[in-house]
Amino acid sequence: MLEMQQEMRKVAKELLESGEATVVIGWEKGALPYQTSPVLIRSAEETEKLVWDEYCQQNLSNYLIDFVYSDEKVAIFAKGCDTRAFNRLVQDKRIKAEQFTVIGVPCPGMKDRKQAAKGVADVPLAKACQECRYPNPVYANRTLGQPVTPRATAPDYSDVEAIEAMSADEKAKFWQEQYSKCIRCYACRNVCPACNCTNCIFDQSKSGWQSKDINASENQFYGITRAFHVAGRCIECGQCDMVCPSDVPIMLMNKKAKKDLDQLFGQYDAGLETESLIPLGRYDVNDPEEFM
Amino acid sequence: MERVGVFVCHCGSNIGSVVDCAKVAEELRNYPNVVHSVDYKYMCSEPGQNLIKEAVKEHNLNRVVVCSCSPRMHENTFRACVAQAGLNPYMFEMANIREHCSWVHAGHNEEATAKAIDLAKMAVAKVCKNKELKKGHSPVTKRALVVGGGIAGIQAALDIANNGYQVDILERTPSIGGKMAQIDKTFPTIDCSACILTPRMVEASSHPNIKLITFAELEKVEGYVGNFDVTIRSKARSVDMSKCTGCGTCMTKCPGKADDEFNMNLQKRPAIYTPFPQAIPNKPVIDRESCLKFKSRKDGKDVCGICAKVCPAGAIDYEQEDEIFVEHYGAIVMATGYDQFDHSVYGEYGYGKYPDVISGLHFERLVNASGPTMGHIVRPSDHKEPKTVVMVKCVGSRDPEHGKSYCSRTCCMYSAKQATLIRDHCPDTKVYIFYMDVRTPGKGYDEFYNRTREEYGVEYIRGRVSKIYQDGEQLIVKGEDSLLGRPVEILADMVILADAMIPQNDAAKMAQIVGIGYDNDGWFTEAHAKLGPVETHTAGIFLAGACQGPKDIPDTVAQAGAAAVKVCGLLSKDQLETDPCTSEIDPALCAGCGHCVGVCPYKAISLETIEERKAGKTISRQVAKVNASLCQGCGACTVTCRSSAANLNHFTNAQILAEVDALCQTIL
Amino acid sequence: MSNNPVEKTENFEPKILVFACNWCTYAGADLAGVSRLQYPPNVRVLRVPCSCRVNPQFVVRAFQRGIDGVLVAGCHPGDCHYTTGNYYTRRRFLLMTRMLEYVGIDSGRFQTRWISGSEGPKFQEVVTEMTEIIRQLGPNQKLRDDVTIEMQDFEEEAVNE
Amino acid sequence: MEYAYYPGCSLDSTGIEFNLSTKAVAKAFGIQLVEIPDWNCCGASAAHSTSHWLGLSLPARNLAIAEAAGLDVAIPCAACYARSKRAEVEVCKSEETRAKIEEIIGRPYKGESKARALLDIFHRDLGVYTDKNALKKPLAGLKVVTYYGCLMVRPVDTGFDDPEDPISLDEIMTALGAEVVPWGFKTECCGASLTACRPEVGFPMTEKILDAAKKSGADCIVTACPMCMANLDMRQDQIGKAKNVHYDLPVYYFTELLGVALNMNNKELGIPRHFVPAEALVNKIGQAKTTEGGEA
Repeated sequence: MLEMQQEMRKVAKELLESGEATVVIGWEKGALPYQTSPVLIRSAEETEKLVWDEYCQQNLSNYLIDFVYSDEKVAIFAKGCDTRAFNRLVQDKRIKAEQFTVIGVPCPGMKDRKQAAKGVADVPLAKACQECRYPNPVYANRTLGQPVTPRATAPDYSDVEAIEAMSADEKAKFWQEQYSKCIRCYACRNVCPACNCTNCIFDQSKSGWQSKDINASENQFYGITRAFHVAGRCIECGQCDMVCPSDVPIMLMNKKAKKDLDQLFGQYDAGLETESLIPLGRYDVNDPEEFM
Repeated sequence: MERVGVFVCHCGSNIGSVVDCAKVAEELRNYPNVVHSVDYKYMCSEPGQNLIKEAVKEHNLNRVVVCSCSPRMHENTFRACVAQAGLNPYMFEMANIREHCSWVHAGHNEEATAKAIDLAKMAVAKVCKNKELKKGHSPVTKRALVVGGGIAGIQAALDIANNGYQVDILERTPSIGGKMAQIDKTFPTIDCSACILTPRMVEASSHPNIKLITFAELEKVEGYVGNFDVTIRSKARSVDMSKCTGCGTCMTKCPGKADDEFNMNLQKRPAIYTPFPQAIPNKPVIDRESCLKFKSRKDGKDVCGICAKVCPAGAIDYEQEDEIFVEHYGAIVMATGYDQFDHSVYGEYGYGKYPDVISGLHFERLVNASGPTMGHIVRPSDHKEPKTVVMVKCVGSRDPEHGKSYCSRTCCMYSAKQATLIRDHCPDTKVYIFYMDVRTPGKGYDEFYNRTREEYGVEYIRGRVSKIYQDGEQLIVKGEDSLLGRPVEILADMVILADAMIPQNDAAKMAQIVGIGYDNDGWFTEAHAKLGPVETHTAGIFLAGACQGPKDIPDTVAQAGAAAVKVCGLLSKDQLETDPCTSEIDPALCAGCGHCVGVCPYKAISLETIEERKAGKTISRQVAKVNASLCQGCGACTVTCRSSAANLNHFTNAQILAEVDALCQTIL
Repeated sequence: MSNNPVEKTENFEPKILVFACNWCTYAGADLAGVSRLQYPPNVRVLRVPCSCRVNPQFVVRAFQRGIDGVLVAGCHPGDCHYTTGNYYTRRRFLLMTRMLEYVGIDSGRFQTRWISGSEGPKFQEVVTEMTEIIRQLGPNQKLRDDVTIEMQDFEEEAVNE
Repeated sequence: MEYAYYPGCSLDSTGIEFNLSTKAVAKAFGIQLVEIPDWNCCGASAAHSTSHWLGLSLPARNLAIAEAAGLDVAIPCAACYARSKRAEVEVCKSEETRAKIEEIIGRPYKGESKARALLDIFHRDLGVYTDKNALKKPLAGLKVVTYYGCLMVRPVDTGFDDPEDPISLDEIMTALGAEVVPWGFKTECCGASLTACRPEVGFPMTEKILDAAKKSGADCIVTACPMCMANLDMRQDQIGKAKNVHYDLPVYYFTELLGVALNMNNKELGIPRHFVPAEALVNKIGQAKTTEGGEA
């Protein structure tokens, strides 16, 4: 990883010195060993701040939205999931691909910083990284290093299936318990590359969709709605799980939607390209028929 | 401040005998925002309507709810009434307490009354969120497009043109004429098809109001009723139409050979060709697939060029390219016709591998005096006159297993016609017809069928053919005579299969381009099976002829005339009224993701650039915008829109949520 | 409140919300009326132009507010007045039905059906059957904003109003 | 490859050559055929026309025994195949049918053991036509018409090949080096038992097939059905004599010709047992044209 880190610093330096970029988005070390945070580098000297370690899980692509109306020339380091997020934003017309320089970084998988924070000795990879099928950039202007072998070849739905196997009452209890913990801080939404609306309905106080009440019912309305909104659009980066302060298993909802959509309408991995229509934005006259 | 008036109708005893209308009125009187609530015997009667008008004045109502029958019945009645009372007609809602309540819950008076109260409360909750809406207007382009230049298209165009409107005929082949030009004789009168068609073709080509666009494809249809923008691809003819005199020298000298589609591939035609001698326009095109010059160009060579050398007018232009242009129309008539079912799916008929097992359309060309055999009925395999001919009906029709479930309507008659033609041409030839039923509803049709049997001595056998196989030079046709209940075996020289009529193979794609519906078989869907047979669900687009379903020539011509009348009715207006219950997108909420653009069936949503102030700068960004004239108000976009920027007038999120909440409030 | 105001009772009569498209199912329900086809008075029809207007969020909202069952009904695929609306409905609710069951809504409480304008008897049949299913299931407890499902180790943390 | 083997009644009697040749070539191809212990009649012809449930239960019992052993069933006879497949299809189609049949036969049958026509097994599972090297004596110069009969590929839900123009036997024969002559009688009915009980109906049916085969110019007829064999082979002389025609059309089971191509002994395959002398034709194979055929 150190080798890659050197390479990244070198590339960033070149970009800034040549004027090809005026700002480079990457990761820097935080206060604690398991903390690595996004950083904007604007000068060659600062490139020494750039790090590439096992905690670079943050998805950087969302930061590009802030540069859409800027004159700055932005270069961004991007793992597999960052590039899928990048495509997500392009497909949703939130950014234009040609405006940014994407430097792809094959990703060996990032560790679970929540586990690390708990002081676990042998910190495992984050769940999303364990299940990652696209660790290599799917879009990039240039890619550093050598491609890595995907850690999974097929989605792992064992956790979803465990829930599915429960009785209706058990499911209801499980989710009520989970969503009772939710404090509706909206961190999951803010970090999500698929939640990129300029005006989220949960910020529209007069929309009538939802009250400000925080209870299991309202929180679940939020949870189900969000899962539905990102259904077929989720790029499976797992950031939502990672930022949730209440440990609500958010990906468990998103994965359920993906499992069903794939099963019903054919496999579709979001963010691999930007041309196709999302599963819920198209139809096939021969879709499964259960409603006769 | 919402001031709602509620009016509960007894509908005589229709509602009143089950629902306690007085109780409904009373309950509603105490419901929020309701300032006036009464029940009355007949709300739709004149005194009933006056009751509403007076109450609006007296109680200063700004919203009205009528609890009575289905809005599909009387919504317009009460909207007009409310408008007369001085309110916007959309400040009105109906609760259906008859069809959905009293009529279906007879004897359950208590429950029905409770349900009526719920329905009334939902209507009140909704009406409080109603907004004043106004109908819009859009202009009309006084010109029509007819897609397809067969008899349906020609007839529709002539009728429109004769009413004084401009009309273009778009035809994909080099000539107008369609399937009717391929047919030899027409039933039941046995008059020559070409003799009655060609005068119409000439009339269409010389009519001052008609423009022919042949050898061209429909690429794209945008816009809406009264204002269609149609993108047309005029395919490269490789012949300059303005120079060509139609002398035909090129065709006689051309060394290229291709299957002659017009003659069902029974012979070859040159690569530069007109489909048939009476073609209109009578100017050839080069079929680049079989032209030696164009073929050699693919190999980097450039040979032949004979047509250019012999053309006295210098009209040959090898460098011509497809031309794409956009035309504007107020209405479109789809007259794209049909295709013939391919009987090669039938193993029992030999999977299409026996040369002397032919289709009905093949036979038309065989028997036609200008066809490949000069009208001599001979077998394709050895050009001998057949002594025994077997005809099989319902090939692909009425057979959901291998073909289509529907009846193709024309086969009974054309088989009878072809049988009489065989008997006329070859009096010694025996003709057998296997049939399931004989269907001859039409003027003079059954009489014709009877003559076929009685005067022409054609033998009808009721039963299916189970097997056809080659036996030396002949064909053995095995079947069952289900009337006599015994197997039949006929040694035949030729078999004619009455193949079903099926939609053009690209009908579904065509329907999607113009934005109309099509059924499971691929026929275009009319707006209403009985009361809207030439309209489609898309305003301004009409149907003529077999593209809507199997049809014979008289029905096709009648339908073409009907479609033309609808077009003229539309073009005669200067402005069209538009329904205000359309979608609207709030640009402040819209993120411009464009997912709604894809789901709109009317292409009513487009992305447009707006300017905004953001962080002290003027920025431009894209947002979705609905063209209210195009939008038909389905609401697909509202659910696709995650940020609720898209909303449907009169069925807004707030209105529906209010109804849901009002209903649920009464739980517990 | 952490107690359940809703208990299964002997005489429980469910309340069922039907989202009906204007062109097919609403007309089918009208036809049921005109034909005097009797069905349980438990259903309330809410008219929408097309089944594709029904936002799944409306369904969740209804369950939140205590509805016992929701039916979304529209034209048969291929018959949509707006040509394609119900194809989107089908996709959305194929997914949503599964999602709702995933969060514990009993199977059968939420249904989507195609009922054409000529299918008055089918409307009768569908709502009768659905009413029966939900009678058996009892009052809806899931997702409700006024009910907390009793949980063993969770009484303390239940946050409800 | 291991299958349960259901010979049925004819393979011990009129169709003994089919049995002999099947066992011989199966062994040569490494196919293990385990005869179903205590097998019973498949019920063909009679059972299903008297009782629907008897018609399904008789073959279901055989399948059930095979299922217990975890094997699919190889069935040479077309009639046995058709009845057994029908039982399997009906059991798979309806839970109710399955329950009732299980009750009747007194043992479980889930429809997991599949009824397979021997012809289908040789065509699909074995893929003989891909392994040209296995052929010691290709059938070069032999002109055959393939005759499937009416039951093997019909009706559509029990058939394994095109019901109007089946090709499995054609492909096997082509692979063996024979020339398959096209004709229209692949799936015509031979008259079956009508040749015995109503000869005035049955004989003309067999006669037509023989006439057509003769007219086609083929040297012989290849079949996969013992009933068809009986009619075409056993009745040939009688039919010919009645109209003073000497057909001289040997009829072979496809397994016999497979054996010939593997250069097996005629006797081992049962070829000398035919009514229409069948040895001479196969003995001619390979004599003049071995080299040519070998290269093909």
